[in-house]
Amino acid sequence: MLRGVRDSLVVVVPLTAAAALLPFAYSNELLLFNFIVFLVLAQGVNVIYGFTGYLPFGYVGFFGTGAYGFSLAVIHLHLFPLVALGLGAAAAVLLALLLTPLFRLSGAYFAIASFAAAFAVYEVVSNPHLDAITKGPYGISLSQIYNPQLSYGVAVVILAVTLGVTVYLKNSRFGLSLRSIRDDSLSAAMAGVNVVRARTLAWLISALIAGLIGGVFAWYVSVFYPETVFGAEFSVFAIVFALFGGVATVSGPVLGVIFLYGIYNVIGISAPQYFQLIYGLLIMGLVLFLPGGVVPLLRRWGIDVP
Amino acid sequence: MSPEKEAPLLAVEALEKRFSGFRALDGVSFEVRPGEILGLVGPNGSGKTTCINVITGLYRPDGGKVTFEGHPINGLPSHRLARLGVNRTFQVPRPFPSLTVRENVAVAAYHGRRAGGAEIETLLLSLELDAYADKPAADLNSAQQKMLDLARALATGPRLLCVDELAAGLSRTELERVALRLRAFAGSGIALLVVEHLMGFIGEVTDRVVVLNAGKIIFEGTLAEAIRDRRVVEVFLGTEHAV
Amino acid sequence: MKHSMQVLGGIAVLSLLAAAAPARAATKAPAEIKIGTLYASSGPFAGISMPVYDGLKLWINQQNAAGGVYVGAFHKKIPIKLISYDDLSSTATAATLYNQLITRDKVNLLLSDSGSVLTSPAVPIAKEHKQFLFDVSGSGAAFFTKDNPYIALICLAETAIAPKYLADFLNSDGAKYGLKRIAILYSTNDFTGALAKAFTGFIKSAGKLKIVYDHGVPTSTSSYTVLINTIAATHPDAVVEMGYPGNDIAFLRNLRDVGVKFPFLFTIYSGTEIAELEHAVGAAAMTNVFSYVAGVTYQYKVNFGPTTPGFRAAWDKAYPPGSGAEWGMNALYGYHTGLVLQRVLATTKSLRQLDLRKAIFALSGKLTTLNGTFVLNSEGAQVGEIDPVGQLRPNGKGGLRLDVVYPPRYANAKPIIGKK
Amino acid sequence: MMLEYALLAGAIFGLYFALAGLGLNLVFGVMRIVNLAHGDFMMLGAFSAFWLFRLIHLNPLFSALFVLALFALLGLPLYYLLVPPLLRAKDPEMLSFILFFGFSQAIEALAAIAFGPSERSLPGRLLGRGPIRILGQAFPAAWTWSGIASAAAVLAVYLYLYHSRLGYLTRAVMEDREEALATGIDVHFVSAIAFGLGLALAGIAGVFAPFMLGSATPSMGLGLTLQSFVVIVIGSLGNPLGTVLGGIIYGVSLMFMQTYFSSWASLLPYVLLILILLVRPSGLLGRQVRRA
Repeated sequence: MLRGVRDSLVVVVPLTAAAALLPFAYSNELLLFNFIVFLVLAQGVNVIYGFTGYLPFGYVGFFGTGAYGFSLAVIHLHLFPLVALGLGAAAAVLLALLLTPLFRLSGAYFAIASFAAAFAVYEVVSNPHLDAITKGPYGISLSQIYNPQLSYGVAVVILAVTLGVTVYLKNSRFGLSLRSIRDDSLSAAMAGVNVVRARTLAWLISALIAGLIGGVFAWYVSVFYPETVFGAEFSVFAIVFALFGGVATVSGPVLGVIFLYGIYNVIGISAPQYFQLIYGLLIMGLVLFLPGGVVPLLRRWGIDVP
Repeated sequence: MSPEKEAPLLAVEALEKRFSGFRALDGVSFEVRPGEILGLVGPNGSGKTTCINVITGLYRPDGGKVTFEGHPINGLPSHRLARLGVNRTFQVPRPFPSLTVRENVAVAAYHGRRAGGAEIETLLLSLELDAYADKPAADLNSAQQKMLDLARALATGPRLLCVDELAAGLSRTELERVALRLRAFAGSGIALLVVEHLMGFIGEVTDRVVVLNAGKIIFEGTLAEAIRDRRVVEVFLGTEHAV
Repeated sequence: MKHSMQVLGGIAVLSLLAAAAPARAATKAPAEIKIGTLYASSGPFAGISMPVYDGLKLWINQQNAAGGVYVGAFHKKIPIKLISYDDLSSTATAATLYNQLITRDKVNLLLSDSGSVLTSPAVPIAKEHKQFLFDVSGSGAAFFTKDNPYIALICLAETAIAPKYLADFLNSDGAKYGLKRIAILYSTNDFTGALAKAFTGFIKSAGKLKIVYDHGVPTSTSSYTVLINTIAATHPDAVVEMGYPGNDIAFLRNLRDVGVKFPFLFTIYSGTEIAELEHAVGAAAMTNVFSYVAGVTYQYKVNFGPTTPGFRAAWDKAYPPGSGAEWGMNALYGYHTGLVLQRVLATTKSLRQLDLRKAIFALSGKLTTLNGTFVLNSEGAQVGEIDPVGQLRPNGKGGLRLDVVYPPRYANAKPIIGKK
Repeated sequence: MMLEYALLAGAIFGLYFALAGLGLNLVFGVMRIVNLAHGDFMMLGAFSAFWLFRLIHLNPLFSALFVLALFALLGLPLYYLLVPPLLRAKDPEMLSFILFFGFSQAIEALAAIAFGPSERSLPGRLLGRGPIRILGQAFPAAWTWSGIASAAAVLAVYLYLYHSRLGYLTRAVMEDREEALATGIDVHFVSAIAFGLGLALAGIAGVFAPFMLGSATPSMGLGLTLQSFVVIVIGSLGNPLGTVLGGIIYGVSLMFMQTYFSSWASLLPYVLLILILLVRPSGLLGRQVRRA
């Protein structure tokens, strides 16, 4: 548990403090907010991919479900945002429960099936026949509860909690059993690990994280369309950021987001016409030359990173 | 069969397992008592490993019954069996490659029958893995990985340990040490079910053998009796190195 | 409850306006007018975004070539500096970039990217920062609320009102031509879905036509053969298909290929993107099809800026073939946006955001450009620039021309309705 | 009437989707990697056809042959550049996902820069005028031709796999890469050919895309990849006939949805994919539970 305290001091505390204080120094708060969103999503991917080896290519499904769960709770039930946030997260967890049979699939099949599941949820939400419930393709407007300061603050709290979860997973027995499942589920079962339960738990935690930040995203942006919160780029970015830094670590996804999302924004502002091209090539280079991510590389160089 | 004084720890009755028509196990029955080492021998494909897989929950049997301490355990998932005290090693060792050697054993110690990890270090020391405790398991050689497999199984505190071809590929001296260890486990009250091709090893460690052929038991008794049995000799002739 | 909120919001707007009114006007003139906008070079919205951006750039280059844009508050021309970022059709990226334009670049005039989806993130951000949003073509009805004074829609009528003339035509004249049964097929995206919803509402409330088919299909739909067959089985007199250009192309092409004809057929883009659709499906398949008449195919009597042919000439000069810029309705939108900004800058009392609002609202009903007459309602939604209904006819040279058939004040031809 | 029409149209469309899925199937079957850029190669095929027509008035049927040769040649160096390093990694299946996503992004970006973002289409008359009547129903001529071309391509792949030496080796690699390696087959060469063939098939499917799908844009790739995946998952892996079956099942169900539940039609591929994966994943994986 000592390592847990150290990891918290090195990663969780400074990052949370930075997220909370930077708006006072830097005026593009939305950029900071998006950093928080991707930090949380990358850690959410880390929980499920890093610790169990299942790649959730449709991770955005939970994000979008959280956003819509939150919005519909506000619109139809007139709930306070913080309560609605709980409902959005609950909706994401419920979706995750529905999708647990996907764990019967392995490798790329799981990834593709989860991708398809996210698309399916999007198609349902944006169907014009459900206009009365979901506003169909016409989009959500939450101007009545718009509150950028408070929602930013809540996002910072979610970031802190998410980072705490990864620190816990990295240093706890539960995290150890998850990593054993990832390495060899059969051996893990023989070691007495309840594979199904541990994996499901990780999946639900991961969905909960995405659902929470999805809800806050909806609250913060307040006007959006189904394609806004179900955009495949959320999944893809979160996965690429997590992989770049190195999964099953605390700092890997953080480094990935800060470095890659930083570059993304720098390129986006300086050389937009080559934005997508550079990004695509960067992803390819990452897979070909640095498949394990940055953190294992640093560790090999003798730099001890959490 | 002579009546036993002690109640059996494991009883397998009329076990059946089919793979798309092929009968891998066809009415296999035997018993193992605490502290006993039972050898399971037979030519390739006779159903030895399948038998272990069914006992340890990897496969569901298609018929028959497995009882452990008088309670039926067939169909229970592996982790439940591990917590009851049924464990195994794998023919090809299956450590957790990205975990350190100590973590490999720790997982089992945390989740097995015994709570707490007090014995992890003792176990590593006794299986000569202590020097590698902080290395990832992927760095071990195959003999060391076998020992790690064994260490992981032992860390769960098993009462029945199925050992699947532990000896294959080990050197003469390693073999002797392993045999000594297995006897020591039995001495501490653990029942062992040993699948092995090396008859010398079998002869050294087992009290009794069950000979399988094509999913059926063709002989049960001591190894010395077995090699005098006509059917056993027929099955093995030319295919296996006899003693 | 909701109502009282609106009233409160209205009061808030009024008090804001009042506070802004005694403007300490002419401060020092800035060295440049910073116009900030986003565009999408790739992704699903690139097709509508890039022409708008090119049209806007053309206007800016013209202004700068003439020494800058005239700003009334300072009685002089000031060069324009365009600050633009690529959002790659991603709303999350667009959100940070809008924020960048407002908080870091501190642009004088903020323009949204094309279409409702990419405009949506700008609406709350602009409101939060009290920056007036010149909404180029984000016509989603949700954007325009009583409590938000910081938005006005420039280029096309708000979706709830856009299909008005089409519906009016069918409701008032339909019976005369024997049009009794109507089939509506739309693509389920925020734009055409909302248009169809509004249109169906108009038809239903008039109660003159019987709706025999009303279904949405995914915007990704590319083969309509089966759908056409299904629609034909309901024996409609009038068929209205509302989709993006790709949908219209596939629909018209499949219709021709299977040889089905409806007495009255309407699609959105056959009239507004004639050249592209004619290239794809051929003139024969588009003859007598009804469509919207946009500035790109109709010459409005302008009171400001060039007429459509004048603009076309300037466009072709600025963007010769091979330059990659696409002529069409969206190109005209970009240029029209520039013209509106030109009038706003010429008349505004200062560059303060609420003065900009006053200036653009003052234009309402008084400005007619090549895109029609600019009219805003009190919430900033565009309610002028409603596209008339036209019909495609052979132009005698193997191609097509678009005659205006409704409303009567624009009409230059009588509609030809086919036989069942 | 509506039912028969949906059936027939679905079958024609299905043949086209079989063609779209075939290349992806081949690559996945042989290399166990997911080519997420498959749809982008279809997009490139479509733009090739568009520009070949615009510049030299080449009929798409000839463009298809040209694209076939060009893409197959392009596939060889691309294979050696991308795939062997991938196969050496710890989890190639998963990493391929990400690698080819990056590739897909790069291709889309280059296409958008080169061709502009707008929709491009080819006049339908290039593949015959007016409706063609099949069993009393009228179908677009372009569909019929695209269907025939698809069927021909599928047949060619079948002949290649089952009646040529290289095809035999390809199937051996599909069956068991390790064993093929052990028996001395030049696995990389066989795989490179399969990769090139996969791209070529994507290219041909792309040539007909403007006719079957209405138009082409640089951003159309990912959606096509997903649809192709649905098709090969419904069918079975490594078997061209399975892909044809998958394509036809997909095409017919799509047309049924369009006829009876039109607005839900786009939900179909995803639901179909998940259901089929869940109902018979092991068969589709082509991997049996290992007998220990």
